Amino acid sequence: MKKSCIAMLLAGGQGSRLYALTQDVAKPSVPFGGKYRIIDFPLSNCANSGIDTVGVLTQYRPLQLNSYIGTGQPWDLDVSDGGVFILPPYQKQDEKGSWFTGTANAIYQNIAFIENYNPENVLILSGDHIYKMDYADMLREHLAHDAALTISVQQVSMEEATRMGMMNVGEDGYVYEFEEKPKHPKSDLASMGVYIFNWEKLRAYLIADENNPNSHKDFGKDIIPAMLNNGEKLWPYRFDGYWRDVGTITSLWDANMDMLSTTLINLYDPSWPISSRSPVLPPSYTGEDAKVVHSIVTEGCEIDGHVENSVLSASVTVERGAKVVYSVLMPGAVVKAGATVEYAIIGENVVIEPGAVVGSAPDGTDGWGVTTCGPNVSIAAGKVIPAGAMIYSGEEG
Amino acid sequence: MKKSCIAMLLAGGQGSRLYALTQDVAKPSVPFGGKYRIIDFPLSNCANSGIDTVGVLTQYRPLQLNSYIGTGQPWDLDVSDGGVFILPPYQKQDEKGSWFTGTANAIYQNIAFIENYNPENVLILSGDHIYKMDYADMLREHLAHDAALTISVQQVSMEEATRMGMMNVGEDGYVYEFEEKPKHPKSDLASMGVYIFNWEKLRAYLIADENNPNSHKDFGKDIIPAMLNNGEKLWPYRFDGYWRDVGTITSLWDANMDMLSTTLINLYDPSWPISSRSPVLPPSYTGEDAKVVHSIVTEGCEIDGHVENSVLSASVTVERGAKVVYSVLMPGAVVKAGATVEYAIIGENVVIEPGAVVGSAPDGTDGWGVTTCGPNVSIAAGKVIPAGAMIYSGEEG
Amino acid sequence: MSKYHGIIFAYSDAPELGDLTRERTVASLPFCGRYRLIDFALSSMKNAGITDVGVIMARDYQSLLDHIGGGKDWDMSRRSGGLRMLPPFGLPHAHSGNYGGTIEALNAVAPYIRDIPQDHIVLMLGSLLANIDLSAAIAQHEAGGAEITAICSDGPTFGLNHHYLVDADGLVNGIHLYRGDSTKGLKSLEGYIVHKEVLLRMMDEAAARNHYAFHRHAMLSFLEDGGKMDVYRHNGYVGAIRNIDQYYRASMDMLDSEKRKQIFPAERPVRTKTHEEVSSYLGEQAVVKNCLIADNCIIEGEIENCIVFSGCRIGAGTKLKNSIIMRGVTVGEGAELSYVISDKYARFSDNTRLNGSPKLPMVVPKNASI
Amino acid sequence: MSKYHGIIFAYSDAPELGDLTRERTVASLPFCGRYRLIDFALSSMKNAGITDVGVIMARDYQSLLDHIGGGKDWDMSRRSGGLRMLPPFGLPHAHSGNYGGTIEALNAVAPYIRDIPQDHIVLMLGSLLANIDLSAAIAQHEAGGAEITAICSDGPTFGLNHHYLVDADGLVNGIHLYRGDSTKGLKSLEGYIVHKEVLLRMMDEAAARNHYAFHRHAMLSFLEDGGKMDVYRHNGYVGAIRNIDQYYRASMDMLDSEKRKQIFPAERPVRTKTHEEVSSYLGEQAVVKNCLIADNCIIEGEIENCIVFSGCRIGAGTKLKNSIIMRGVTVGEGAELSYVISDKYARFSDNTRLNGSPKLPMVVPKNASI
Repeated sequence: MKKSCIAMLLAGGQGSRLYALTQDVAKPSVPFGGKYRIIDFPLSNCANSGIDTVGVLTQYRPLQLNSYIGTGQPWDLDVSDGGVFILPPYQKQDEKGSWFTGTANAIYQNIAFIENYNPENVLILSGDHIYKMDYADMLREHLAHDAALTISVQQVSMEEATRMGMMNVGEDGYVYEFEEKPKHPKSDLASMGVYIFNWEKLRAYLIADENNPNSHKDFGKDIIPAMLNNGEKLWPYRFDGYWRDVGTITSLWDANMDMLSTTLINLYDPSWPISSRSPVLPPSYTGEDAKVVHSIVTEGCEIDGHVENSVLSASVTVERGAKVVYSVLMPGAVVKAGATVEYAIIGENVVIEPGAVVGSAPDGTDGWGVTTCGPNVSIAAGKVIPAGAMIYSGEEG
Repeated sequence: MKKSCIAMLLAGGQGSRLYALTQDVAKPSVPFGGKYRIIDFPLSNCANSGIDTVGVLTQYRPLQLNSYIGTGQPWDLDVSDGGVFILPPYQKQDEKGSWFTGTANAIYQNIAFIENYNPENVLILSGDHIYKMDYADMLREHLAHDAALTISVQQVSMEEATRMGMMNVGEDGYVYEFEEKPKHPKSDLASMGVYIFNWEKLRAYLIADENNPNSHKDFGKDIIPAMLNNGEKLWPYRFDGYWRDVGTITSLWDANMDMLSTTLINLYDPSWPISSRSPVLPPSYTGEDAKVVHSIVTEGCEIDGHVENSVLSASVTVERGAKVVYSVLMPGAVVKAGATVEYAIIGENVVIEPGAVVGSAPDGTDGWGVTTCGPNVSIAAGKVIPAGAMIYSGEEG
Repeated sequence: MSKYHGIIFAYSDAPELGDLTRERTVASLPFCGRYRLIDFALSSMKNAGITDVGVIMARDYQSLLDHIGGGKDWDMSRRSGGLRMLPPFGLPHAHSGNYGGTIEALNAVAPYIRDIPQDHIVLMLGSLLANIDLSAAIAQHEAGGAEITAICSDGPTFGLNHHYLVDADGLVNGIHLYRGDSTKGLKSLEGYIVHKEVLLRMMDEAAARNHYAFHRHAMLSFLEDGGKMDVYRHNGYVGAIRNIDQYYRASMDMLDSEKRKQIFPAERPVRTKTHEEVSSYLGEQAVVKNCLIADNCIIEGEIENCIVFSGCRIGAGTKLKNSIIMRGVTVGEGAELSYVISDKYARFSDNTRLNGSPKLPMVVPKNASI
Repeated sequence: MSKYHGIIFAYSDAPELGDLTRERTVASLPFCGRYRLIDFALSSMKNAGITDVGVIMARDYQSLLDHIGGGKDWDMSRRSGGLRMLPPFGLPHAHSGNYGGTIEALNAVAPYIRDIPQDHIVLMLGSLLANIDLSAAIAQHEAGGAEITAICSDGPTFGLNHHYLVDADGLVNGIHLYRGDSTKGLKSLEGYIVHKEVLLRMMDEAAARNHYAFHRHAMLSFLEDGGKMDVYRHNGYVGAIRNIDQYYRASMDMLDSEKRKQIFPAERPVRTKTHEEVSSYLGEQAVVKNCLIADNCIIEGEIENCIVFSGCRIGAGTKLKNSIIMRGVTVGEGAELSYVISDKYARFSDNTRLNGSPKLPMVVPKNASI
């Protein structure tokens, strides 16, 4: 069976810049936007784009990801001639197993998986971006421009450009140069880390790269420069929709806040549903004394307190007199009577006891930041957790 | 949620004594008995025994096993509060990942998975045994005798006993000693490698064993002797049904031949179905000139030749004038016109061209053995492959 | 495999539910933001490990077929056993219309019942609103040794008609039917645990006498013949919904935290068909008090004492009180609705005013445009 | 998501199939060892990527519900879209009995059709025995720009009644109905690719005129009004089964390797419900010539020119010729059967002798004991 395009999703990273939130789970499993986990976005994009075969490359705590993805049924990816496959590192005959040493090496180690489907093109995705993109449209451009590689790009400001991988485009519209964090950007087109490769070409570059002892086995550092050196056709696919990397605490908090605005990203559009696996829970209950404004609430919540500008995942409890402002509460978090949560990310099943205060509003000082509680943490009654603190489980205050 | 018993299936081994048959797949994925793969037996036993949570520990080529098992739907193990989980080695936070170093270490590395289900007991299984066993009955004995560990045992001859792990049982019926391959067996009860442990105790022994630098991290060599030393109660569960280890070419061939006898093992008993995942194919077609006796045939076969005392998996073709005797043909194997296959195991999608001769009947010489063709091998027209030969793919004659 | 097989009766008509059941059976009536009534019986069975279940239907069951599908959401989509939807079959003449009673319904699927591999059968109403701990009921049934265990409630219930009188040993020694004295005995929830052979005998006997009612005929005979019947007492909220008043009352009861916890206890989750996955958004001006709100709603207005199903849009300046708003309903801006039960996908334009009363909530039919 | 939505007609009665369809529709007739006729239409759709499919049923569809379940075996158990089983609904009066014709059947589920999100609909018979390459048919439909593409065969077929006459451009310029001249034109397989709006217009018009037949009424009008209809020519084996002779003939045709390959081509697999998993065993004395044998059989006797479904047991010394033996049938020892069609789970005792004839095979009903 020959497929036009299959997807490989790089979910391997520990996501170390999310600290306490990825103590026990891989980054793509981190809850997001009330109902989701981060990986729901690329998986739903695949399903909505008609890509029915997705390999998920992971070597960091795959169990939760594995049981979350299951057969891919929530995304309608449970098809018998495709599907979602978790691809951990493994041992081959008479070899020791080897861990993935870079993004390109992770794909290299799974060439056999890809060859099963004999695809014409391979879509490479990251597991830590929030966006809605029609990969089928990108594939059409890729084919129309006979590209060896098509990279999705976004326009950014010159200031942002100095912190990103930039695509320099020639008069013919093709990319002639790729610059990582240029001091003096020549272009305003930043790579979004979404690639469509012609598979036959990619395979050849992967094999060559694997045999290069000086390579980092990385797409950005090795594969793309090698292709440009060889004069391959690289096409930039311009995307102007909402797109955020959520690899840091601040960017994760920011992107959650963005979900409160349907003009930034409309999650309610039935033509491009973002799906997820979630437990069946009764509707959220909002009590007589509750005040809930400009916020996302999810089934299973019980709210009697004051919630503003916040994202509440499933089964969050906010008791009477408690206050939750500009915060992200992950599933099962409990804010007890009279406690206050401001500018914070509260992990799964965290309990904030009565009267505790977690985080505070920006005060203009340099040290200010979003406060984070890792999963299952318990914050004692009356305790004050300052702005910017990071509470790991096992280290409760 | 507390479970009375969950199962952990050790599927990790490369199965190196199956040589060409496990070049590309793990041993539990090897086809067996026409319709099955080896792992169907322990998985079906679990389902039939009411054990709905199974962890499958694997680090050798897990992809095919992973997609074969899927959600566990063929075994009705796709339940929302349990299921089948592939458990590869993985990286924990700030650690390098580590491969399983022994059977006990494999379970040790997955303590967190087991704790998820908070089980009272854990059933440890191997992925390379053919048998039908009611683990629920074994669990009842385990509980009735308040055992820390119950080991299923079979009566064997004294000659066999010198090659197996033997359980020496005292007057009270409990095991007081475990001897690996004793020269002078004191008992005729051999361990079948099926264990039910009290989880609380097992966990303590696993942790202690992991910290013991001299341990092999093995159940037979380390955990069981340590428990006996400490005076834990070990109960032998006597099983007198059909049971075969299929870790070698000869034992795999023997066990396949056993499937031709419903008095040895009755696969047609609807009260204890062995389930599998298999493609939907039309019924087998047996032509005008075919002769098929004392053989197993499977859907998708097309038989025009002579088949005797053989096991034919799905989609096997035996052309006119071809002869297949005392052989095991795995899915998709093709035996072309006038070819002969005797006392052989023919891997998946092997093609035996017209007039070739593979294997021969026992001739009383020491060098005689079952002939094996690994998957996808092609045997040229007229070629003769002698008894006992092992043909790897890529090395075709 | 469980030793028990489930049968759920989902054939009930309820003319008093009017438009709400014009194209659906009572068992598929939407309830509490995201459920259908039959979810409670299906979930009770699943939570007791019973996954071989037959659902007896008679007509208007399109929505039931759509809702239940292959039974996947209740872990009942299985290779061996699992869920079976049972339209009328095996009757000598094609059967249009509805069953006269439970025994007639059972006899209509007699070949199915005879083929049940398990020895014990659990019967439940598809329209019962209760979260019954069937594991506990089965444990009691097995310990007590009765031929039948009747699931009863000794607390307040509504919509149920039969009572069992119990002797000093706790065994049933009498039945008070519909027209009987309703203050005596234990209210029957019309759920039974029964040995398959006993049930088949009751079915055969009733068929021979041309009887069709379970309680009035079969149960009375069983007791008169000296049959041994135990009762299992269910604690917690119970309702059986047969008219609009009961539907409204039961819905509003779910706003009471104590009653809600009895229907949705954490240890026995209620499963249902999963729909789209997106949280609800409560806007800048939203005021939401004493409400249950399912996912995928956008609420800009003021709502109080309401149950809002998934996929609803409530515009700014709209006031919604004491109402039940089913899936996919859109209410424009500046509207005022109170005591309204709006069926699925109804649309209310800006500034609509609709006021029902607590005794007579206004029912707005499916797809209506107001 | 495919741009096409499937509708399968599974309401057909076929009184001439006698006992074989007493409790099942033609679409759920067992065929070729392990299939049901509807598997061919469902698989054709799945193989063309069409997974949103409605199955129109009228009565006796218990076996169809059991067979199809949630549609999982055809990848049609999906969170959005997927398979829907459509019993009669939305008619002003409850509808007992059967549909008078295809248009009446479509109008009975008109609300469903109106809600179809796709612009294009593929209609197929649930009783058609053919493995149609719908991807190719759709490609031709899209390239040609006709409003309707009719799926036709120019090879031999049986059980089909309508012919299309085609002009020099390959477009339809006439229809020969049932009683028309059957030697002219292309045989209609009664499968159509049609724009949703065109179909709705045909349905509305037929309803307004109280018409119920698709070909006799709606298609004739469409052509008379100058509608543009293309034909897609299907190559390969085709049958539509409406009586026992056709059923027997089609079954025996599957013993022909060439015809079998046309029905079961490797590139378009036919899916069906999966049952138990165990190979068949052919015993020491077994003689099996020119037979199709499904899994889970134990065959000790001699069989020739037979089709044996899964789960059958054929005893030693028994001779079975020219027969069709459905699922779970047991034949004892020393029996002789020829030209028999045995329905599911029939039991033949030792030494039974039964001989039908090629023109009149003996039908043994389900569960019979002989």
